[in-house]
Amino acid sequence: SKSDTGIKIATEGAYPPFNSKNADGTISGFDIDVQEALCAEMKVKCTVVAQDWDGIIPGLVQKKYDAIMSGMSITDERKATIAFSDPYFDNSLITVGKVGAGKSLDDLKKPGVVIGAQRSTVASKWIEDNIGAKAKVNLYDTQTAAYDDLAAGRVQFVVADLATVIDWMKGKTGFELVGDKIDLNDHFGVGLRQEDTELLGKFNTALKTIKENGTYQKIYDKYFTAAM
Amino acid sequence: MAATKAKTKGVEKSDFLAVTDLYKSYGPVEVIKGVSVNAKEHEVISLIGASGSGKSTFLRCINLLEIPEYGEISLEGVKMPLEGEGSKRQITDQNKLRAMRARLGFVFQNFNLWSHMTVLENIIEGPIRVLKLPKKEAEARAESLMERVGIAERRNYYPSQLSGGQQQRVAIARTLAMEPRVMLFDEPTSALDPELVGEVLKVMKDLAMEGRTMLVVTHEMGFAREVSDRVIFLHKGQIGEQGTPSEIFGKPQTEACKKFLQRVL
Amino acid sequence: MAATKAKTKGVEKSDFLAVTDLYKSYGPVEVIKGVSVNAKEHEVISLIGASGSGKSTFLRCINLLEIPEYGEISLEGVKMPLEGEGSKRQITDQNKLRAMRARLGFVFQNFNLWSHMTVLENIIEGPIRVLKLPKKEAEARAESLMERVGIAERRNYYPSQLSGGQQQRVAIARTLAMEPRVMLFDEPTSALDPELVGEVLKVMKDLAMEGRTMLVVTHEMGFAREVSDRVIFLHKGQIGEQGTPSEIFGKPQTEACKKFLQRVL
Amino acid sequence: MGFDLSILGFGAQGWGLQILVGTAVTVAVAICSLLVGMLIGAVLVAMKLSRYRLVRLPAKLYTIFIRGTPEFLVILLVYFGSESIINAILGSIGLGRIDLPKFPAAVAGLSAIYGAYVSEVLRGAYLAVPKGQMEAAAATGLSPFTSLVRIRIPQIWRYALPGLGNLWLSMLKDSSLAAVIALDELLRVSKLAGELTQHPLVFYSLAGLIYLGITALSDIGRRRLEAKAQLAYQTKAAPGKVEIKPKKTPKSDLRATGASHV
Amino acid sequence: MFDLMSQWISAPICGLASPILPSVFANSCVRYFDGFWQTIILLILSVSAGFVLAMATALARLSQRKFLANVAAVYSYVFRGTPLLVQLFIAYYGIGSFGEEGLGSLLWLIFGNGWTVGLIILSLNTGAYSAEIIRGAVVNLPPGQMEAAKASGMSWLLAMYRIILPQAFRYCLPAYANEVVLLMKGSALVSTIAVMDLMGQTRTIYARSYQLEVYVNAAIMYLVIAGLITWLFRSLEKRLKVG
Ligand SMILES: Nc1ncnc2c1ncn2[C@@H]1O[C@H](COP(=O)(O)OP(=O)(O)OP(=O)(O)O)[C@@H](O)[C@H]1O
Ligand SMILES: Nc1ncnc2c1ncn2[C@@H]1O[C@H](COP(=O)(O)OP(=O)(O)OP(=O)(O)O)[C@@H](O)[C@H]1O
Ligand SMILES: [Mg+2]
Ligand SMILES: [Mg+2]
Repeated sequence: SKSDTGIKIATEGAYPPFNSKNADGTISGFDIDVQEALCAEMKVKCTVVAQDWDGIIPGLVQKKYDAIMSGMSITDERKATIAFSDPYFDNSLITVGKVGAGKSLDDLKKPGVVIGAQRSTVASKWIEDNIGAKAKVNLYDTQTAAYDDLAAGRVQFVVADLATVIDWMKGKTGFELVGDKIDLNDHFGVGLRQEDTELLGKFNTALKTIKENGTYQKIYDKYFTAAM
Repeated sequence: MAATKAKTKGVEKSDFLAVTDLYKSYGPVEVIKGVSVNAKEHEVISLIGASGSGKSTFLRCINLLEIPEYGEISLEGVKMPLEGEGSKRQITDQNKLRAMRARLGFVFQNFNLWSHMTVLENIIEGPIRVLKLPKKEAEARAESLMERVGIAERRNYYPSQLSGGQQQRVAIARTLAMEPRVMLFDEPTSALDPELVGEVLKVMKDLAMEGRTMLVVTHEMGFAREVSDRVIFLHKGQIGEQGTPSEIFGKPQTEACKKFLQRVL
Repeated sequence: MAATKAKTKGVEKSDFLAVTDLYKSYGPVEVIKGVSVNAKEHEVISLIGASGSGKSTFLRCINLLEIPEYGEISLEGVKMPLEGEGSKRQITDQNKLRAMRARLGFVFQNFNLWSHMTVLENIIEGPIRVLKLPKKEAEARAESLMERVGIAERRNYYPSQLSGGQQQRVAIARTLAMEPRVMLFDEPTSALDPELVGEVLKVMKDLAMEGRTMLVVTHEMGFAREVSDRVIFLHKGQIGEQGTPSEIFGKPQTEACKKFLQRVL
Repeated sequence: MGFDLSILGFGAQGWGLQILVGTAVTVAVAICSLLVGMLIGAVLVAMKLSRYRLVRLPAKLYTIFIRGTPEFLVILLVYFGSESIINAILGSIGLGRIDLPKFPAAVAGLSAIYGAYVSEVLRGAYLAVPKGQMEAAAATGLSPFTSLVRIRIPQIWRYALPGLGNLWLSMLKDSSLAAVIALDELLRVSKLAGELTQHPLVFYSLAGLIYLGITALSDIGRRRLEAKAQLAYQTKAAPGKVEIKPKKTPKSDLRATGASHV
Repeated sequence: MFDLMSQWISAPICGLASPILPSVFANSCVRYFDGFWQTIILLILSVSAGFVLAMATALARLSQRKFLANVAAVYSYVFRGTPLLVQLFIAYYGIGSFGEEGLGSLLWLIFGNGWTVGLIILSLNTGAYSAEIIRGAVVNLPPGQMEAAKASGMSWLLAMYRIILPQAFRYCLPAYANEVVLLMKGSALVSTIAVMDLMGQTRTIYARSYQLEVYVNAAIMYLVIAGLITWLFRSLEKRLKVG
């Protein structure tokens, strides 16, 4: 029945290159392009709504919108509340720091180090689980704010999704990647309400189609292949 | 006045306003202890007495601004709607109470003009809202009353823009606009500067002359002597003495009254 | 008093406190219009006059609580630090002003005790903060003063816990604690209930007897007559008449003064 | 740090239009919250003035709660909580779910806060109306309801206006909290613009100036209104000739009687 | 140092209390308490600094020196006329974006982390509001108090310090108590500049469980602080009451 009225898809709009707001008020990015391809495939009218990260899952549950496409990792914690489509992006974490701040992930545990991350992301959880109480962690409402503080020098490292780090480092000097990719077997999926199984099926079918017909690859290349 | 006379037919003159054996206390303090006053139609009664003797309280009980614990009040033979006794006493019929209050004009010491309304609006408010007069008619009535108390050219002023004497005259006009059967005055001049007292007393004298039934609490002994048919001296919540002005002012009987008069005259 | 006498050596007696040709207006209204008063040491001068004649203003000009537009004030030959004329007049030297104020004790009509301090604290505040006395010494001085004005057993009370008469006595003690050369009193008893006036007057009389130089604005004609060496009658911002008490109260020369005395005596 | 002025313009790269729209949203949120807040406040004050303890108590507790809880937290609570509650109620009586968009959510949060403060202002004003005014009404025979409508309420306005004016000023500032629930009001637009153009200071300062401007304008408006409400109470002047002179109110009351300064 | 202290206090409290606490609270007890202490410390420091600032500003506003008075008036107007959130953002993300190179290492001590920025802005904010409260009280004192001080030879500043301000402070204590509660509530906003105060911790806890109860618990803790402040000021008022 959703297909008649169209569906609303939430995104944060502060997470380049996946989604970010433009001066004209629109939102663009990888998530948006994939979403457009999916909706075209499903033949439904989709509207993008901006939603802050903190409230993005509660908003879905409360039916403020019908899906989330916002660079959201598929995690067990989240699966307790919502359902996910098949992955549409394979993610890994990476640490970025000021040149000379550190060589390996062990340097994150040095006393006096402050690490930045976005509140309630896979990255923030990873820091908590792996660096533990040894480090001081600054949590931000948006990923951009975390990068801004890295640039300003309030934090020495930021742990974030690889793709956003690459995007952010474009054209910047003075920052380098620290240590290896942190592969958490992490994948982005479309977040959906658990009861909306019909919609879930549609998303999965559409996803399969655009991966097979090359549409997905085109979008992927546009955002990532050149950069990485 | 013919119409009003007709209305009161069948009511004994002495029963026009009858207050019988009134008691009122605040907490443990008995303020009124059994006061009865019967006012005849057209009678002007002055209530005098020391400060704290209960004059205001008595007057406020008459139109139930305060509820007396015991005693009855009736106007033209109709009883004020009270029920029960002592602290349990209650008003039974709000509509009836309002109708009766409308016929018991009350003029306050502090005027209590409605400060957000002009003179004219103050005067027409009651007639329109309570007597349900059409606005036109209420205004015509107000005009003639304002003329009469001498505040016509101030019709569009707000109370704060008037002198105390003018305010009190407006308050009298406001009360008169309800065409009350009895007028109750509670020290209508005591909040006024001395030079303004005269103008209000003049209006009250005129009212007395034209045969209004009036109950006046006053400190103006000159007024009480000149205008009243009867003077009642309240003493510690009871009637200390009463009589014609010449009786009371000429040869007071009780010690208390003598002392009081000595002090105020 | 030997020490103070030595200090004033070389100063003519008549120059002890000299106010010369003082003018003061509020906006367009001239309140003081050329008043000169020279007080000798140990002289007690009473300033009398109708309400609004400018007595308070004159007194307040002396220690520059108000800045007079014209005229000079000097104490023991030292001029108050003023510069310029008319509305441009300014205080030149704040430190000098403070030092001089400390020697011109001022007792206010409304006492103006500092309400967050006890009696004792009120009295020692000036000596400690202005005269830089050690606390011990200031307290000793305060003790003897409290004894003298009869409020010793109230030393730890707050002003709000004292009667008006007591408050004024504390105010006098507070001023005395600065060991001023001249005491200026502005109607020190007029804010008191009649039954409390006496106690303050008594203290003032004692001060006069012991040879304090005093300038007293007062409505207490009895005090003025009994205690002053000289009485000055201010009339519409000018000196209407002056002389010994017996001259002024016995045979006033001007119409204005006669009328004034008739009214107040 | 130089920057290209065009980011403040109205072109494709300029955030001018967004900022303007954000400002409009800010003002709209504040106005709607004030109106709804007045309604809530009216209900609360009616409860607080009730004869019955059981009616007074909830209103009192509510006010205590609002007074002691950060506005920020209340807005989040309302944002995340109200819909679940509303929908739980709707669900239990067999009705469908409703969808509470951000704008009404922000208004609901802010007016929930301001309702409590408004009720305090109104209560003070209600009690400030002199007793004699109502006695005169009773003595004239006006019914309690008529007295309330004709005598009490018109006068409450006069006493309440200064307090309400102050509340309005804090409300304007508090509307910035809607940014935390991602409503695109002035502050959030400035934040996004600042992050994306990498000139945060420019945009935050601009936002600050705009808030200051709105506050200053409202302050003037508030004084005008107050002067007008005082019209009937100026002494001894000819009617019609009464000047609308802003009464000198100390500047110190930019702050509300109790509302926040977020 | 502070972190250590909070761990020493909160860990045992939480350990002992967890069996009787509701589960959502018990699971995040340490986080809540860490935030709670942060908020309390932030509040104590900013109230102290803000009070000194307010006194100075009120004095400047009242002084005869036009320049001082104007500077104080502008400061007070700007901080009362803009939202606290904007002030925090300007300082943290705005000024902070210049980095250590742009601001110099001395300023960076302040702008280098959210906690100090929060402290400074909260102090400046409450300073501006409290200054107005104090000024209002001073203006309403009887003029005789100042005159008596002048007449005994005190300088303006000394009279202010010894006579006027102590009285004004007593006079405005209830309004000031109100202001401190407002500041306490305002302090929740420092969570937006990466400070882990009570609100910051709460939001982090919420981000994991999405249970509304998380916020309700925080509201209760804030209410407790508000009650504490009110109680403290009431007793202060009683102690200072004269006569
Ligand atoms: N609402 C009240 N609560 C308690 N006591 C009251 C109240 N109203 C009046 N009284 C007391 O009742 C007594 C009589 O008061 P009342 O006002 O009737 O006296 P009064 O004769 O009108 O005096 P006055 O000439 O001063 O107006 C006084 O002792 C007064 O203190
Ligand atoms: N601050 C002021 N501004 C304007 N006019 C003033 C001021 N102070 C005093 N006046 C006016 O100056 C005149 C003299 O006042 P002053 O107080 O000196 O009289 P006074 O002789 O002390 O009278 P009183 O016996 O009533 O105390 C009065 O007309 C008064 O209205
Ligand atoms: Mg009376
Ligand atoms: Mg005087």
